[in-house]
Amino acid sequence: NDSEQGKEEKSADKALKEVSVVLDWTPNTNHTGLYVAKEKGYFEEQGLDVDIKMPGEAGADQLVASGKADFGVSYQEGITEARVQDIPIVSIAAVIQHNTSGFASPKEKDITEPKDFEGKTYGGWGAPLEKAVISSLMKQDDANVEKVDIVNMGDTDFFTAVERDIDFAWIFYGWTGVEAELRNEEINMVYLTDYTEKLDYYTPVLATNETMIEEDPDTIKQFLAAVTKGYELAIENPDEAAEILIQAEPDLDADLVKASQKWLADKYQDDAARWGEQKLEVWKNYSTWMYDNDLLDKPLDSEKAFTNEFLPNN
Amino acid sequence: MGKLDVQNVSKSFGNHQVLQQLSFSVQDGEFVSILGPSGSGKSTLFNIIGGITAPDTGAIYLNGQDISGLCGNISYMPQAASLFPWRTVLQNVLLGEEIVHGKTDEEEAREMIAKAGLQGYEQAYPHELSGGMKQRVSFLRSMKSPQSMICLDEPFSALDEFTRAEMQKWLLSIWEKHRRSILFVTHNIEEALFLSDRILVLSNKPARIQRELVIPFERPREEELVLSKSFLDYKKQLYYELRE
Amino acid sequence: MGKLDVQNVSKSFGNHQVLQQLSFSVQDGEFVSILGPSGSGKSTLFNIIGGITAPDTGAIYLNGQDISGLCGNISYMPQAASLFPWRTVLQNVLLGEEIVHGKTDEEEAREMIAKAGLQGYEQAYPHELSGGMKQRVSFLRSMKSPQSMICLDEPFSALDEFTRAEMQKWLLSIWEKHRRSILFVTHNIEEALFLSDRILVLSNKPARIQRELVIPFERPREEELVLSKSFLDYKKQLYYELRE
Amino acid sequence: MARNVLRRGWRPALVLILLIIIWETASKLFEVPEWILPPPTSIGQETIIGWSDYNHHLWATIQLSVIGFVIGSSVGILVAICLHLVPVLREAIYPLLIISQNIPIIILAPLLVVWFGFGILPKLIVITLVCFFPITIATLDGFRQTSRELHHYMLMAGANKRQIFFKLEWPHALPSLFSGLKIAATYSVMGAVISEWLGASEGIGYYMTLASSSFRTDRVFVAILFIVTLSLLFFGLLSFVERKVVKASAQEDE
Amino acid sequence: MARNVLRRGWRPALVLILLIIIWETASKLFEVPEWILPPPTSIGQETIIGWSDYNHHLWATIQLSVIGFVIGSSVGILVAICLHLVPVLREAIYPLLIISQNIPIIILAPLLVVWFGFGILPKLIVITLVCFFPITIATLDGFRQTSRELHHYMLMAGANKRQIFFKLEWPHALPSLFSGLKIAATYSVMGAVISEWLGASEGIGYYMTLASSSFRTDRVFVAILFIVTLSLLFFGLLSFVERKVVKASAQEDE
Ligand SMILES: Nc1ncnc2c1ncn2[C@@H]1O[C@H](COP(=O)(O)OP(=O)(O)OP(=O)(O)O)[C@@H](O)[C@H]1O
Ligand SMILES: Nc1ncnc2c1ncn2[C@@H]1O[C@H](COP(=O)(O)OP(=O)(O)OP(=O)(O)O)[C@@H](O)[C@H]1O
Ligand SMILES: [Mg+2]
Ligand SMILES: [Mg+2]
Repeated sequence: NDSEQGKEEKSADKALKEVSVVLDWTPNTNHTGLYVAKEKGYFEEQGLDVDIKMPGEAGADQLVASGKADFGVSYQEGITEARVQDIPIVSIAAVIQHNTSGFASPKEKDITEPKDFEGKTYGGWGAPLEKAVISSLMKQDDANVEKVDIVNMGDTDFFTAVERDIDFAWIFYGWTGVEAELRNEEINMVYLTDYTEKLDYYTPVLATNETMIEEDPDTIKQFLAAVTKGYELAIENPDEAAEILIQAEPDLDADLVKASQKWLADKYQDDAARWGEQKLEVWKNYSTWMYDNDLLDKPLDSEKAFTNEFLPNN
Repeated sequence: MGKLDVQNVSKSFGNHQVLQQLSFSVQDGEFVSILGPSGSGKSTLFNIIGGITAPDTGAIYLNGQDISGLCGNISYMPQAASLFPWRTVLQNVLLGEEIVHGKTDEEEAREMIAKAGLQGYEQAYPHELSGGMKQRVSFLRSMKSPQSMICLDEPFSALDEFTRAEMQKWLLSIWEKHRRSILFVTHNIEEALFLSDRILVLSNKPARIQRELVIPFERPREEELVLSKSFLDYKKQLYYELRE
Repeated sequence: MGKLDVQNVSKSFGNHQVLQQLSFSVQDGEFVSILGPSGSGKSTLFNIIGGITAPDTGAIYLNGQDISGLCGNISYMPQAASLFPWRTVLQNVLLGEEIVHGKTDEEEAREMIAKAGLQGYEQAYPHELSGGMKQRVSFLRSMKSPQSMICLDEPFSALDEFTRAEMQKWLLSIWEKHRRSILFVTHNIEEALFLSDRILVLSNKPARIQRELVIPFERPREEELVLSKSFLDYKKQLYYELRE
Repeated sequence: MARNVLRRGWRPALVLILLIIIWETASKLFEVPEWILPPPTSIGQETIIGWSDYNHHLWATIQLSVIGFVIGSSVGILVAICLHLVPVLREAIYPLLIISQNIPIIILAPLLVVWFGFGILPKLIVITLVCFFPITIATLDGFRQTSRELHHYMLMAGANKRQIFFKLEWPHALPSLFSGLKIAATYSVMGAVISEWLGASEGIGYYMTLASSSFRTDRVFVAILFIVTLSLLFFGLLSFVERKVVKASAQEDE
Repeated sequence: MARNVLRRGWRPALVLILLIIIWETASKLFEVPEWILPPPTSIGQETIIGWSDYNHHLWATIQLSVIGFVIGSSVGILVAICLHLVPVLREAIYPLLIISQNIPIIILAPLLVVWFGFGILPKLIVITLVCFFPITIATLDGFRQTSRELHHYMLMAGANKRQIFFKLEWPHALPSLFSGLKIAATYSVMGAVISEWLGASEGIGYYMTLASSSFRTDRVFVAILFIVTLSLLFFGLLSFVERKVVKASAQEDE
């Protein structure tokens, strides 16, 4: 009731521009900057009234591309595949500079490097991409991907899967890994970035559609200005940021959010000059790798896939 | 007005011929009974007159109009009671009128129910009735339907002699008052004699009109008629006719 | 062996008493008819004897054993034909025997079907039969059931006089051969007289045994009996008894 | 009424309580980790503690599923009636009904959102799609199986299609209709939960996905508890209405 | 038979063709982007081109859904029979049936995986759960609505429960049973597709999620095309069997 009244007031005092953002799935610490910008009034300062939505089964990319949502949270591989299929979405900021995903396994399985994958069972969601990634890592160790038993585990989560049949799975450390810490379950991680540069892609990213870029660049600028402030606060003050996210989404597990926020704080910007910046090299590397591994029908025009143009210059 | 003409009606089921070139007519206000062996095709004939079974050949005329295949022109009492289980006795009695007129005369229906010995059962459902009571409800339903031509298929077969006699008298009194035409199927020779102006005797397999008998007794007919000599003579005549 | 004792049976539906302290018995091999007005409680009595309706008071004994509430001890022909629509005539006839014995005698059933004038309809389904044909099938079913006590609820009401007479004769011949006990409900006084050893007349509302009449005609009975003086006397007697 | 519920309700209640006790002891005995299958006591605790957090989700879902069910069953009945009364339509459209049940939500969702936005409309469409089908099929079968004798009587009496429908086919099909309604009621709550995956900001479905993604299995089960309770409630309510409405044939049954 | 199909089939076929034409022209006219709703021609093309790629997925799903449907309907019929014959059981277990329809796959999946691994068993359980319910409800209602008169006759004749069941209730419930089977058949293919989310390495569901995640909307629609076709096939097959099995009452219907 409170927030409704607030909304009414806001729209009453000045005509704020209504803008929508769809998340990739459920809210988590990848999205903290958005929530901070919203709750702290950064969007309002920029003249925006932002509505954050969960896409559910609808999938963020299609919604952004079709203009049903102005902005969305996506992944580099998603945008790459989408653009190859002529879906007009463009990445406008990298939320986290380096790929924090990797292959996790319970400590007792003793999987510490790609070589150890041999003879083990991998649980994934059945995409050809996975086999290519595992293969790439294992090649570095002169191991053979054919010796890995790849099983599709569907919607099953990591902890459930490794209870039975599965030895290792692909996770984001910032969420699932942190949950493992909280549970005192010891896990081994094999990070993608430790083995090959090519797989250090951006995940997640913020995206918009080409029409928006053509017709309303100002809004994008305003949006990114606010979001940047949001993520900067998350970087400087993870506790406060976590609190804001928990306030906004009380159904999330508070402990997990706090711990995850702490772990992510210095991963958002990391070694980049400013938060959100993307490098052409990263886009080229990854799409070339994908193309080489038969994961794309045709090469990607990397330059068009992303832009730094709307990031605030600081 | 209700003058029925049945002309050259034939009907077969598969290669089993049931009716063969049947022709007869019922004059306006006439009471005609049909006698015939079980399975000879009386109910089938009614279905054809009622319009739900198509004859193979021939046609049905009501007041000169061809009504073959047209429903709703006769008031009909089926051989099986066919009451609606979710309707009370009163609602069942009103059904026929409801269908034709939309509106109903509940008062009259209550009176009729009482006359048929069913007072107190107005709100009962069919499954609470005995076999004969169901049959009377079905009979009331057809009497309450407003069509000028009434077809009754063994209306009193499940009644004891006294209830039957009462229903017969009552039927006659209604008929004499309103002069609707009646086509009446029965297996009871006395009943046919007592009620009818004319009796048609059907032969078996395939059914043809084997005999037509005009009954000259004057009306109103009293119960004592049944004991009269000429009544017994007619009865014997019909009996032998049927035996053939 | 089938000796039935009905002792002090009462039954009410709601506060409407149907049977009041009814007591009678049927000796082994006896043929007893029940006459009574429509709605007096004859079918209800059968349901109580058959065990599917519990009497409020009283009990039923078969050969000295209390069978109140126990089913399966009598062979039963319901007032409505109650044929199984997914069974052919032959399968319907065999049903009663099937239930009691598990195995069936198809040959005999076919013969019986032929005797009942239904030859050629062995493989027909009930909806292809006329009303009287259905009734005959139901009758055959009860005759084919092996119990020693048979309860028939108006078995010939839908038949024409000749088919009826034939079925009566046939029933008697079967009965004389196998000497099963028969309890027979009818509305036809002549039929009751022609067939029975004894006739029970029920009064109406609530039903009590108003009169018990032993019929002394010797067996086997010939058709001519119907025209005899003493037959007519009995008939008159019953007629006035029922009228009361 | 209350006594009636007590009299009929104790057996299922007993079975449920028994199941819960088995579940509780089993999870204690085999030390099933809480995040796989929390014991009923934890779920109960979370149900009580979290009430203020989630009760608005509950209301949202109740609202959504009730509206959805009402619309869904109206559509279901209407479709059944149309298909029944117009045989040509029936033959032509029957396959479409089946097709409608086989379009995965994964493909329907983006289309619905793209066409109708994030409002309540696409959600109602999803629930309707879930609910109408069993009702339509069951009701159609009910219409088809009317007694031959009564149908003949109606025809003979000159009843037109409308009269045959209202006086014969409709009352006759009521039990089948309720059979369909009960199946649909059971599905409607899950339908609402699924429809909340089409981008919602409240509702049990929303609550559940959040709980699941932050590994709060106990909350997921709280959500299930409510889904199940709601369904049982709907089902019970419909059975009650059925007993009132189908009075005549119920009497016949006793 | 073939003539029969032709005679009854042309109308729905016409409607389908009409719909496809409207869809094609609409997508040309409004320039709907292919990745939102590909025109039928693209889908047709992909169906032909991709056949060798996906046909093994097709067989996998057919197999899964047929086995699942057979198991599911057997379970459904069995449950209905048990609940019908043992009234105590019926009262006690009915609510559990409803509960079984309200456990979201999202929570069931991990449990099934933990208990049964990633084999075919958990998938069959999911399909069974989807299929058995409408069958059980419909069949139970069929059992309950036997004719009072025939039931009385059976009792009078001394039929025991088994005889009453096999000679009266079962044949009487057949039309209702088929009504349930047809609903279940419609669901079974989707059930199989959903069950493939529980980890599969082939099947239409698997093919579809992959296609969807790589934005190959045309392939998603190819998958839907097969799901729909399969369902229609199952439904048609069951209607055919129904007409053969429920012969007597069909005759009564004509
Ligand atoms: N739908 C049908 N299919 C096949 N045969 C039928 C059908 N309806 C009636 N018959 C046959 O037509 C004949 C006449 O039947 P109908 O019911 O007209 O006899 P009925 O004269 O009314 O006999 P009853 O006095 O016994 O009622 C019977 O031999 C019956 O088997
Ligand atoms: N289930 C029931 N509920 C209420 N009343 C009933 C029920 N069954 C029968 N009755 C009543 O009991 C009385 C006797 O019915 P029953 O069927 O025994 O008569 P009957 O002697 O067989 O008559 P008929 O000769 O007309 O068949 C009737 O008044 C009827 O209304
Ligand atoms: Mg007849
Ligand atoms: Mg009776």
